Amino acid sequence: MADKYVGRRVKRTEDPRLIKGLAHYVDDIKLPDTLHVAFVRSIYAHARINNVDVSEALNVPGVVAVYTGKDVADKVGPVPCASALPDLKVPDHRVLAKDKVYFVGHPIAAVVATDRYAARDAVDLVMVDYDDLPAVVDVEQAAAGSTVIHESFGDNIAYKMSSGEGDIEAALSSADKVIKQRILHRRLAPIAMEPRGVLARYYPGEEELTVWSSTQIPHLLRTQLALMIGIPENKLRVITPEVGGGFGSKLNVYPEEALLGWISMQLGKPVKWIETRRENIQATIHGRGQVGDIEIACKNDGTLLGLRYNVIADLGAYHQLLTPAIPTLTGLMLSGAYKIPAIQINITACFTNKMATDAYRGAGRPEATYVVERALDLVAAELGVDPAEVRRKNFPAANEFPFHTATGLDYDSGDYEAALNKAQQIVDYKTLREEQKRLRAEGRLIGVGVSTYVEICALGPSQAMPAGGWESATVRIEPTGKVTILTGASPHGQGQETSFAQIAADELGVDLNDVTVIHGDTGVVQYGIGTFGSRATAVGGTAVLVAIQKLKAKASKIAAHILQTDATRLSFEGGKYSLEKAAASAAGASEPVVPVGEAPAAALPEPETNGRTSLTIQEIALAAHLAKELPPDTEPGLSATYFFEPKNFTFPFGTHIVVVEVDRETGDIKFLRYVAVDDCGKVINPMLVDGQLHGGICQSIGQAMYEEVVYDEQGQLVSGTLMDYALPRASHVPNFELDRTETPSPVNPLGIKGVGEAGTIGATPAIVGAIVDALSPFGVKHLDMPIKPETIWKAINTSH
Amino acid sequence: MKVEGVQHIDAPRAKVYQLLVDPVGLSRFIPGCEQLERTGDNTFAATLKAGVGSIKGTFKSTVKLEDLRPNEHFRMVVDGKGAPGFVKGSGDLDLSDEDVGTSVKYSGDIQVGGTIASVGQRMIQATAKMMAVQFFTSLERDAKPSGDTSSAPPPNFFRRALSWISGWLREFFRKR
Amino acid sequence: MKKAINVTVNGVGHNDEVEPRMLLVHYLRDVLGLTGTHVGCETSLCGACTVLLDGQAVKSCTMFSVQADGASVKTIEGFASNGDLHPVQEGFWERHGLQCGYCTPGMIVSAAQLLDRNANPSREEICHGLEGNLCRCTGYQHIIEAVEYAAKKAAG
Amino acid sequence: MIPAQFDYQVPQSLEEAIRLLAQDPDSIKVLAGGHSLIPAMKLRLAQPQLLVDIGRIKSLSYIKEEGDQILIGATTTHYELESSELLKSICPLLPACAKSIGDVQVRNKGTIGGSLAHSDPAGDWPAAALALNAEMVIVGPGLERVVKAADFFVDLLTTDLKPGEILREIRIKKPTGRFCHAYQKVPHPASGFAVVGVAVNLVLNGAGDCEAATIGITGVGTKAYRANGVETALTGRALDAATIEVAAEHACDGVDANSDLYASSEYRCQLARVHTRRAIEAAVATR
Repeated sequence: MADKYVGRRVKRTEDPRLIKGLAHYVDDIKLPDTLHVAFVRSIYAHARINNVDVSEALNVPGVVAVYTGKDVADKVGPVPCASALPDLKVPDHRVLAKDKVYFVGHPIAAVVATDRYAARDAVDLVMVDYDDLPAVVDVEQAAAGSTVIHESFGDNIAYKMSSGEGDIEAALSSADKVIKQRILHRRLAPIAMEPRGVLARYYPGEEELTVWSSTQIPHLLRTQLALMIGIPENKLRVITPEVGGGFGSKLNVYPEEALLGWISMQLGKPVKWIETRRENIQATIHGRGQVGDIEIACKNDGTLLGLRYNVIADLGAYHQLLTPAIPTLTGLMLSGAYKIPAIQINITACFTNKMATDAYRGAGRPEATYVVERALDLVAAELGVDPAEVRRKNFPAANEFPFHTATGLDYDSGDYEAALNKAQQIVDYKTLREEQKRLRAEGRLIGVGVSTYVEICALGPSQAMPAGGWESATVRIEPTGKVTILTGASPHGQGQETSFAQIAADELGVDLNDVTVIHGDTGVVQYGIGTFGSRATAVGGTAVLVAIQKLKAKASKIAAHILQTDATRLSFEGGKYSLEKAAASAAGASEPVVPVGEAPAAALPEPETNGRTSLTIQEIALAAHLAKELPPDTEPGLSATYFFEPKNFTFPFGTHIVVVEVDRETGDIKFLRYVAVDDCGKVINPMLVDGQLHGGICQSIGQAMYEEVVYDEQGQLVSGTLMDYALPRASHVPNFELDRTETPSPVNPLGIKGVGEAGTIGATPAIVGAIVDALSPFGVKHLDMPIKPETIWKAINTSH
Repeated sequence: MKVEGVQHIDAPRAKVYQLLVDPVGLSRFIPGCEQLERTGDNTFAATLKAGVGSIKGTFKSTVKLEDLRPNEHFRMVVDGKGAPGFVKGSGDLDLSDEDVGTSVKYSGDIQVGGTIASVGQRMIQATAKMMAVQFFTSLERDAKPSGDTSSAPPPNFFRRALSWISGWLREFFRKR
Repeated sequence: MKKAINVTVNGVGHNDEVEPRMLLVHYLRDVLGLTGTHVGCETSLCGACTVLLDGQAVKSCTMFSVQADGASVKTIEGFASNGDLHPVQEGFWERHGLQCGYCTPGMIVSAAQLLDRNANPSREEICHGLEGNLCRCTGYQHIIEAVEYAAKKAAG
Repeated sequence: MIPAQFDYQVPQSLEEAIRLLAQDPDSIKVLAGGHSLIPAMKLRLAQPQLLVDIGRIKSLSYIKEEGDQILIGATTTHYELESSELLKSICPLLPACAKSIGDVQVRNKGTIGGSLAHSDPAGDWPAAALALNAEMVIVGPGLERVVKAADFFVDLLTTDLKPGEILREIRIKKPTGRFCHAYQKVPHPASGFAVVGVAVNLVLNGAGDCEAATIGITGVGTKAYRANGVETALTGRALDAATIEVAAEHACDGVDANSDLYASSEYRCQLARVHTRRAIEAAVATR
């Protein structure tokens, strides 16, 4: 116990089960007599349903039932949307389509059978009679709206909203330069490697329903499912087993989750549905999906005066849980890492005949960062100055924090220039630029991209969140001395079983292996919010810390009572409470503490106290459970629960510098360097932080160069499998050179800022900036993502 | 998807037109057409076994001929549905005389939905092109004045080759 | 319609009657209960279902179980022996080569195959050898380091 | 993910396979490595009634030299071709092509015969088969015939194989004299299929000039093709940079190039020209 765990590269405690193939994801859970569900989904983007004929499907041996929209319309409540924006239009989103389908993949009927094979066979035999309608695919046409998707609304505009501070008109009119650019943020598919899946089991006698779901939010899901299905919330248990990635796509409440629960209640048997990858691309939320126009106003010396962003957001056909909120997050982060006195965002959010957009890693903030960083690059190009220098010029200084932005936020802490300096030093920026000049003269297309981002994390104060922004933890020391942590966060790859155990082991002075972190089971864990928005460690980890502090307050009282002293005279170190020296000699005791291991675990002996000068936390736990020597008015047991409500968001930041070379004949892009200096506040486990950054940057590479959900003009999703939707592979990513600065957040006692989304937020503008820089000899100022080789080839060949 | 082109047919215009609007002719030209029945004035029900290589699907289709101007123009509207998805299309075919034979100008729109749209995009355009070639090869074979069939591909080649996306392909050809 | 098959999986022989259309991955997961082998894409591209078939890495989703009749299959569950992790498993743990863990079994099997054929691979060779496996969490860097670790470890 | 039902037979010999296939050539499919067929079946784009698995006929898997020929059994896997020391020394184009196919798992199981018979417009083997003037040995009920690669690939996913026939062997004339090979490919970032693949086989005379050139290109059109224009422009010339560059300009002559989400037809042609040049340069560099 000499070394603290926090701050070290501690190997993950969750790994052994995962690397041995012994972990359980939803589809790995086998219950006897389980029925299997397969969905009939719309093959049209927009159509009227005249009839759904299930008779042939019911004849397939093994098929137990087929449910259509008509069957469930008044049985299962609508899919919820948690965003309460003023004047938001909310379509009635039923779990199965009844009269109309609104997007390709829209569920129409659920086939239930004794095995997956029969269910799948029967899907082909459900005859849906459609009259197809014109599809609204292009979001700008949706805004203009000749075809109205939800007829009762009269148009396709879900809401309009403007926000921002400062006089944007004055800024634009008084500026030396106003630069305009249209920017597209194309739709992306989150593609967690484990598709979604649900297993539901209803016990008719006990009237209890258990739903296993691959979700990021077990408790929020429980509440919503209870409302949808009409089962008392305390009769519903949601279990989140191992979850194979989420990236926001499982921060939601989906029709299938409610429907499976309801079907299990109808049939009295377990039912299971495992999403196929095609269903995943069609009917799990998409990310991004904005068309925006920026105007940035600056002085000739590069000082920024104002930024306006007019954006049309493509919401898809329905709201999912947070759909309408995502563009508003874009608005919040439009100040980036800069002092911009006037900012305005004008959002027009529209329905289209596509799957809903919602939170995908970064959720609205990558769009903002991308917009601001592209704008800074455009300013630099216009003024003929180095992009790093334009950024430096507009940073708030380290002593200006908390820094108030014109978007209404107060950035907690930061030293943006320090991160920029460090990154520049690592790449040897000056030499790099000289080298670029030299190689350019030889005809080689080298580009350097710089992004100095700031993001908003640790979501968040409840005032700013649709369903609570706090997080909960219970810490319990069992009679045998083992430490149990119940967290309301729901990690699915981030490694909080380890990082929370690190926090607890240090605070309690116990061995890491004596700590078990339990999550994702509403039957076991107190209500929690979940894992998203880079919040689990900053908010949930703080809850763990404070719960431990609460627990220790009680433990010290018990210790003082047993040691017949006053709690203020005890010190806690190395896992034990000891009388301070003076007090100890006064008590005349000199016996060393009995090591914990020597106490026979099975016998639960009474603690020896006579003449003792110290007690381990485990001995106190035992005493607390035996309850024979407790101070007056003390509850037995040793556990504490804390719900941590943060006062503010946190604002991690950093600098990414990317060097690429472009092949002028083919447009191929080769990474030469990838350097990232990120500041996520205090670091619990550097290895996990690096992993989060690598993954985020990799997804950014996907967004910048490969990924796009493509609907054709009729609303068919034509990038419908991983044959066409390209995820980065090992050979597509460079060697990442990571470093850090560490500016603690004042928002939580651990000083943590969060890092889950940083890579996805900081990287895209740097990559695009590098590519555009490489093409600057051809007069290229901006390219929209994904920048495929052909995009580059065309850019080179149209500029001549 | 837009499909357009001009095809030269080595036969007189009247004959080409007659073949194109005749159900017997159509059923021979449309790749994979197994059955074509008249259901009304210029309206037909067809079963198309469409596919390429091992990739096959059966489409129940309706075919409508509209805007008929003998020997000059007609429009074909096709709507086919099957397990792999649907194919819809409409196209205009304009015939004009050439020094020798007839020029058929076609221009239409094809819409594909369902599995073939979500997984087949890599080959959809190529399949469309292939189907077009097959359609006109068959038309030319039938339209040629002589009975020279030596250059015609064997029938099972067509069966095999024309299938999958032929649904929509056919449709747009018909449209023209 | 069902066919009798005999497959040795992780050293244990199994005789079963299966429908021809049952994919090997479903046989392993649903019949034998070896759920460490995962399904991630349905188009034979993600590699989560990778197992060794007679010593060669294959995608168990792109094979019918009837095709494995008479063969010897090794799944992720067969990699640790007597509680000792395979060097590749150890590398993944030491170097944080996994996050959500879903692609990990397939990734480990492919990496083991890679080192089997090339004991001392370069970064480029590692990337080439892992071309059939997608990971959405790690950005691959720690996976590459895990394979390097395993190579070093195996070399002693 | 779940194919439609089918029956499955394992013939012990090629003759038995042909007999099985003859029952109903239209609804019976031959299964070898399965890496073209099974993905289509999982999506239910292919729904054969019966699969005849020739993957267990041991006599169909081999790589051998016989006289002036290299004989390759149809069920030889890509990996066996990739790792063949014999081929690396006598016909390096084959291992080079094999190495670029799909990924390790696909190469371990997929077969050259299956790939050629499927004739995917973006498959790699057709380009190499064309460049090497391979001959396809085809067996059907009571007959065996040999078809040249140039006649074998008929159209999109369509070969000269008739229903009821099976590709048994690929024969390649052993390269002799001074020759050089290269395979250059642009893989699709998602599927790994060739957006463009160029297989180059050059025969040089004593002076190092091009005596003969055969070049196969895949990924561009509805089927792989011989780049005749390039071959003509190289033949009889010194292989200097200017000659190669001019020759490569003919890579797409007469070809109606494909267009998809990843690459337009114009860009595909550009890639074909550039990579034809680079493949020729790479081949020349090996000599």
